[in-house]
Amino acid sequence: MLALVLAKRFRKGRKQSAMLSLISVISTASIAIGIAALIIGLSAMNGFERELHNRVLSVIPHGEFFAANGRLTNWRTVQQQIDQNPEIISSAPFIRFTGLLENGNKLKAVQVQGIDLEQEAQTSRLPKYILANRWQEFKPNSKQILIGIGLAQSLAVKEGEWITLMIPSSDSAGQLKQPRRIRLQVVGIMNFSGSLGNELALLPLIDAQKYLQIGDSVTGIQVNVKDIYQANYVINRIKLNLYQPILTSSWERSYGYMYHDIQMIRQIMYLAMIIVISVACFSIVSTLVIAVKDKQREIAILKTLGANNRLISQTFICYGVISGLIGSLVGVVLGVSISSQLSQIVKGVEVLLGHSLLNSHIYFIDFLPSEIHLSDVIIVFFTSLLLTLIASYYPARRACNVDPVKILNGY
Amino acid sequence: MFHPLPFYIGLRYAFSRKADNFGRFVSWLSMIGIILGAFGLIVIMSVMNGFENEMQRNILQFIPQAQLTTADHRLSLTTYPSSIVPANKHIMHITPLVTGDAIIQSPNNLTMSTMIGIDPQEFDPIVPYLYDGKLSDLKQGKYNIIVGSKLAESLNVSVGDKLRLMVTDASQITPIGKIPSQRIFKISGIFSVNRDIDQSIIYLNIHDAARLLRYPDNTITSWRLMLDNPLAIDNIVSQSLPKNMQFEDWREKRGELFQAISMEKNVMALLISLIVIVAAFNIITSLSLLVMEKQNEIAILKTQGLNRHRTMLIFIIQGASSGIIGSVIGCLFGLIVALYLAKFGLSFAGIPLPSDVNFQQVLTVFLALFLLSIFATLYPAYRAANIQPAEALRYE
Amino acid sequence: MESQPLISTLNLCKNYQEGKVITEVLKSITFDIYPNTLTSIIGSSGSGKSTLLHLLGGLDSASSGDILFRSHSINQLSENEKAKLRNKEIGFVYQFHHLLSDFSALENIAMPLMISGIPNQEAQERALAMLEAVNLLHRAKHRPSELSGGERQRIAIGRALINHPSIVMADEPTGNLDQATAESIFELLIDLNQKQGTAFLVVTHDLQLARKMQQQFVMTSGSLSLLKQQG
Amino acid sequence: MESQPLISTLNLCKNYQEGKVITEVLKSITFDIYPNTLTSIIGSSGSGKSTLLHLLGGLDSASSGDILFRSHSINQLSENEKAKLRNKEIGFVYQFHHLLSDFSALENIAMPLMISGIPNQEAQERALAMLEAVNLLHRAKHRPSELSGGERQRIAIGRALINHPSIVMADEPTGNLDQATAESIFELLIDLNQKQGTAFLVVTHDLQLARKMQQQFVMTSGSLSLLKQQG
Amino acid sequence: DAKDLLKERLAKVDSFYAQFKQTVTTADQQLIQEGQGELWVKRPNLFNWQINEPDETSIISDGLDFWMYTPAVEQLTIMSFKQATDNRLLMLITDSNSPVWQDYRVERKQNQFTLLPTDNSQKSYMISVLPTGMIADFAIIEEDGQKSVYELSHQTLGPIDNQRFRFIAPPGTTIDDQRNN
Repeated sequence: MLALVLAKRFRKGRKQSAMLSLISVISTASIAIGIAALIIGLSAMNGFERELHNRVLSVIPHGEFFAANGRLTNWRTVQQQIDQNPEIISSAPFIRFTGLLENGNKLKAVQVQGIDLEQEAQTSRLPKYILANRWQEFKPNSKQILIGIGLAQSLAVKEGEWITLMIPSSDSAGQLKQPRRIRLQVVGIMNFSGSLGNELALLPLIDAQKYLQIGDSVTGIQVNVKDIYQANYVINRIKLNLYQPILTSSWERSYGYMYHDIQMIRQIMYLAMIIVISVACFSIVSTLVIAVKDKQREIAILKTLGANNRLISQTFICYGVISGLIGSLVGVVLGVSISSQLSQIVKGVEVLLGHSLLNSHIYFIDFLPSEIHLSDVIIVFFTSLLLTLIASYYPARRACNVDPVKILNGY
Repeated sequence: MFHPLPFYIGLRYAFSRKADNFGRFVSWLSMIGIILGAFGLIVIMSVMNGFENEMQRNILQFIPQAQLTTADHRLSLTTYPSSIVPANKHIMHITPLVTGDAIIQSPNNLTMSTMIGIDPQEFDPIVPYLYDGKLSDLKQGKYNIIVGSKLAESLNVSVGDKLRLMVTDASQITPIGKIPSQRIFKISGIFSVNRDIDQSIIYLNIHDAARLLRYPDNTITSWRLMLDNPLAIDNIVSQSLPKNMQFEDWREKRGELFQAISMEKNVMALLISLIVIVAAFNIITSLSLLVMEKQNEIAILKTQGLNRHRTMLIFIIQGASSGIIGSVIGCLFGLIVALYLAKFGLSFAGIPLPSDVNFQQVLTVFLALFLLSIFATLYPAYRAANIQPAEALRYE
Repeated sequence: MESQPLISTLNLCKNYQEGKVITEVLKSITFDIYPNTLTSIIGSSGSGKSTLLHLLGGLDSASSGDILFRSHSINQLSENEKAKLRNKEIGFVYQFHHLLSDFSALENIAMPLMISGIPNQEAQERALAMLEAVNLLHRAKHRPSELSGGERQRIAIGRALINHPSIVMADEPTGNLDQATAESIFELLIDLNQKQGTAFLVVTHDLQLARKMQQQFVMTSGSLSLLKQQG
Repeated sequence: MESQPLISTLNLCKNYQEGKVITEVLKSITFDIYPNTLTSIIGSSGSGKSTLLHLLGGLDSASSGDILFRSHSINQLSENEKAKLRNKEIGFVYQFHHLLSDFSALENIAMPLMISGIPNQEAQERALAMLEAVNLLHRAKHRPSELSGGERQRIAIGRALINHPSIVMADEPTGNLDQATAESIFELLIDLNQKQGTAFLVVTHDLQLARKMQQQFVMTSGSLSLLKQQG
Repeated sequence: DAKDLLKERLAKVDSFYAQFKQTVTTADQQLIQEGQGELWVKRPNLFNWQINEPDETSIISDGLDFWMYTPAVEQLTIMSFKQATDNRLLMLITDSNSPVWQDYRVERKQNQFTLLPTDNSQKSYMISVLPTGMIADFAIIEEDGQKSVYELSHQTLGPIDNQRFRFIAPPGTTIDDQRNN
């Protein structure tokens, strides 16, 4: 296509004024920056969403049913009713109470959970996060406890050591009884590398029932649903047709804010970067206008040779689109390569700064995840090309009304 | 030798109507970029300040901000009177404090919190947040206690109920095992600030606390310093102290949270500054375009004896004008929105956005943008100064 | 000579409006050019001869009067039709060579063919043939900056003729050349006129060159008068 | 005439390098111009007369040879000193008016004064006086685009003379003008030469204009020769 | 064997009084607590500990419950003996036929007897009893190696009035009854 040949030859012509070559480098660079930043930002957000899914939603239950007074006695019938609903993938009884873990003079208040071992193994990915896969040794009636790595660090306790669990004596008469103290062995340590799991302590369900002396009752039933983003809706619907009054909660209430934060940041990032890219694409305009002025004589000559306006405007649109293309390609390559190594790069930065950027006590993960979605890359790439096309339209029109007469006899 | 001529010519070029509309559009665009960048930076910074200050008001105000104590956290009032505290204009109050972690047990629940042993006559920030009982109820020997509403809720107790406080740090090894120092306390009041504070601290009489912690007589944990700006803790903590004394500050327990906020602030600022940088690039390209178009007029001026230095000045002024105006409008607009947020507040996607304008920050943003717009004009202005008149005029 | 003129003008006028002052550049010019004839127009610079040339080539539009190309008026032609006319029927040669500095000699000559949509392969072959015609085959790959003044002018002429135009407009073709090279350029024009039958309209202030043409006109401040009409 | 020449050149040469081709524009030119005299150089376009003018004005640097202004060589002058020389001593008038399109006629004339640091107030007054001298007082506020060719050339001349330069270099001052306006411009030059004693060096291809000058030279392809020396 | 000899010696003394000096060290011999006070023991299950150092506390038990009075905080805490964190040693000393004896095997070195738990998850004890049945000293060793040693002195044998093993709290003392009734 002649226009393309002309555009390519004009772009790399040696005679270009120094200013033109620098300006075209600047405008290509600014497009590249905009695109690379957007791709990196979006992949980081995708990474956070994936981690939120893997680290949080696949470990904590999507929803819970529990009795008002905190003790569900006929939980087996309730579990059956719940299982009838097709949306529910799995359900398991659980016990939750606040206890104190004591090791020497170190003390930590903690959320202790009693879990049903077989059920847990199928549904959640919990076992994956237990160091030195000690999951098989975790069995009831053997005074065992699993604790998060955050807890282990603050209590300075290592795997295999014994700690004391202090449990409130459950006394209905409102008497302040002496708290019960139980010696337990730390059979395994869980590392979710995030604030969520690291403060967790797990006991086998039967042990928890025994320590709390609550017989066969449990705190409630945990469930996982097919579509986690419909969890709230599904659970409330089940609650309606359960026979007895029962309270419910879903992950959205406790951790939903994280999901919304990610979406909000993604929106802000999109907006900021679209501005950057459009400003960058319009710097193409000034490059092109200078190029048109620089190549005035060539245009006049082509006109004398019978080139019509369509050819000339096509040539300069190609000229603009080529620089846009180069800018976008460089941006995409830069963005993709950095995003794929994002976690390592950030770790390097953390070493330099001396402290971790994402503190595991506050953020639900302590590293910067990244996941490149091809759709993001394609959308960004073609938006910038479109913007460059628009940006090239005006200079191309200006190129057409170059008046050969004025230029040619000027010599 | 500052001569208004460069301004006279530079500003005429910047705002002349005649220049072809697209050159105007492109320099408008860079101005818009700078405006958006400035606006974004200021609003984001103020909102982040707002979060930080809100955190400060909600948390740091209540927990001991800075304590002056010895290595083993015991001060005898006779040897270390309050005069030992180095004078500093940022210290609002100095009060005696007995503090320590304690296990709180109610009839059917158990939790942990930090005891704040105070002398009821002294000042304490919790007073306006007490909605049941009074600070003066904490008389010595009464063993009364004031707890947060969320704590009371989780232990499901209320005023008048009894709680057992156990301090494992002060346990005693007896022939029948290690027994933590413990005592029954009666709830005499409830305060409500927020979820965090309501569960982190409990108030009791300083002497009762000392007894529970088995302190010798006339001994406190530390002198508690209440500061006007706890965030600027460094200038307090860095003061010199007598040899065996030391400072304890809030960063030990709560530092991570503030560190996270400042990290988020930096990331946001970096993101927005990208807009500014690209806008500055745009200034370079649009000014180069103008220099290209004004080539002949520069040549003519040179034939009239305009030297390189002032030609360059003309184009610096011309190029920077859009950047500077952009920064002025952007900063102003950002300031107005930030101040509006500070006064009326606004919630974005359900999250209330506090905002606190730090004028020093606004000034730095403005100066940075100001210098950036000037810096961006240097190359094209240099090119303008170097135009060979003979070359330019020959074509015409 | 064939009966029907190639180009004829009917009291053609052209004036430039600058502020309130109107300068008349061409004053009602009427003349004919017959196919494969050699015509010359002599006039000092600024007498309007280049303007006339641009009007005939459709590069500029006349203030009044008409131009007929093979008895079709070109004023009503659309921009694209004028461009096609320039591409197929008219060749231009200027005092300054006006070659495309980014392209090699061969590519410069082939450009009009490529513009008219002829595939590269065929365009290259015909361009090589033309290069031989102007005996510059050995300079095919060179860029204009590496050629001498004379060589560049030859390439320009080759380019003008490549599409077998019916007429070539030459504006001071030998203006920048020394006597000898000017002479050889003239030889080339005569030779190509005979071989391809292309008419030439040469505008110059070089009296010697003008006198060699069959039909000679003179242009003095905007009006044209016949000097010599040969056969 | 005073004894000491205003400007004199000693075998001045200038050549341009384009690719491998070197074109010699000026070939060792030596001539003198005396204060408040009228000198003209005739030559066809491209004969190097504009290049000579730019060299004399210090706008370009010669390849070899020297230029003396009041017997001081201007080659050694720093860029700033050359600029000051142009501002105080030399005025330029071009064929194309070269007025600043963003400024009014008055401001265009006052520009050289402002450049030399004269406060606005005084500059405006002197500019108004000059506008009257070129009888265009009624056009003070107008922009160049609203003026006719002749008016613009008058403003250009006014601008060139405002700083009482000792010499004005005019390159084809009447090139774009019709006969009548050209005549009136010439009247103006003569008048200003008598009133202010400014020397004029006019470079033109217009024989009539050239013949009216006291000292006439002719430039043919880079070399200068004296045509007429009037008392 | 050593266990019977120990039981037999302990059974010789029906009741006695002694003063004690307590030193508690961690596994790496760091001193963490020093104390002293007096104790009265009357078989089969009465004892009264009067701790003066480090904090004045008196502990009286009838084998079923025990009363702990801490004057510093003017509180009397009542707990059931079974719930005490570590009640085995006193049971062994005060009651020869308590079932706890089965959980221990005894080694003897002259007058020093070491009681080691059979399922090694519990504490171990050391006690030196003279042939006359008088206890010279005894020690409790935790799993983490923490060792609290009680050296007795001024032992006087002889009957002790039961009144010694009853506690009357001074007026205004807060009662904290933690027994599971």
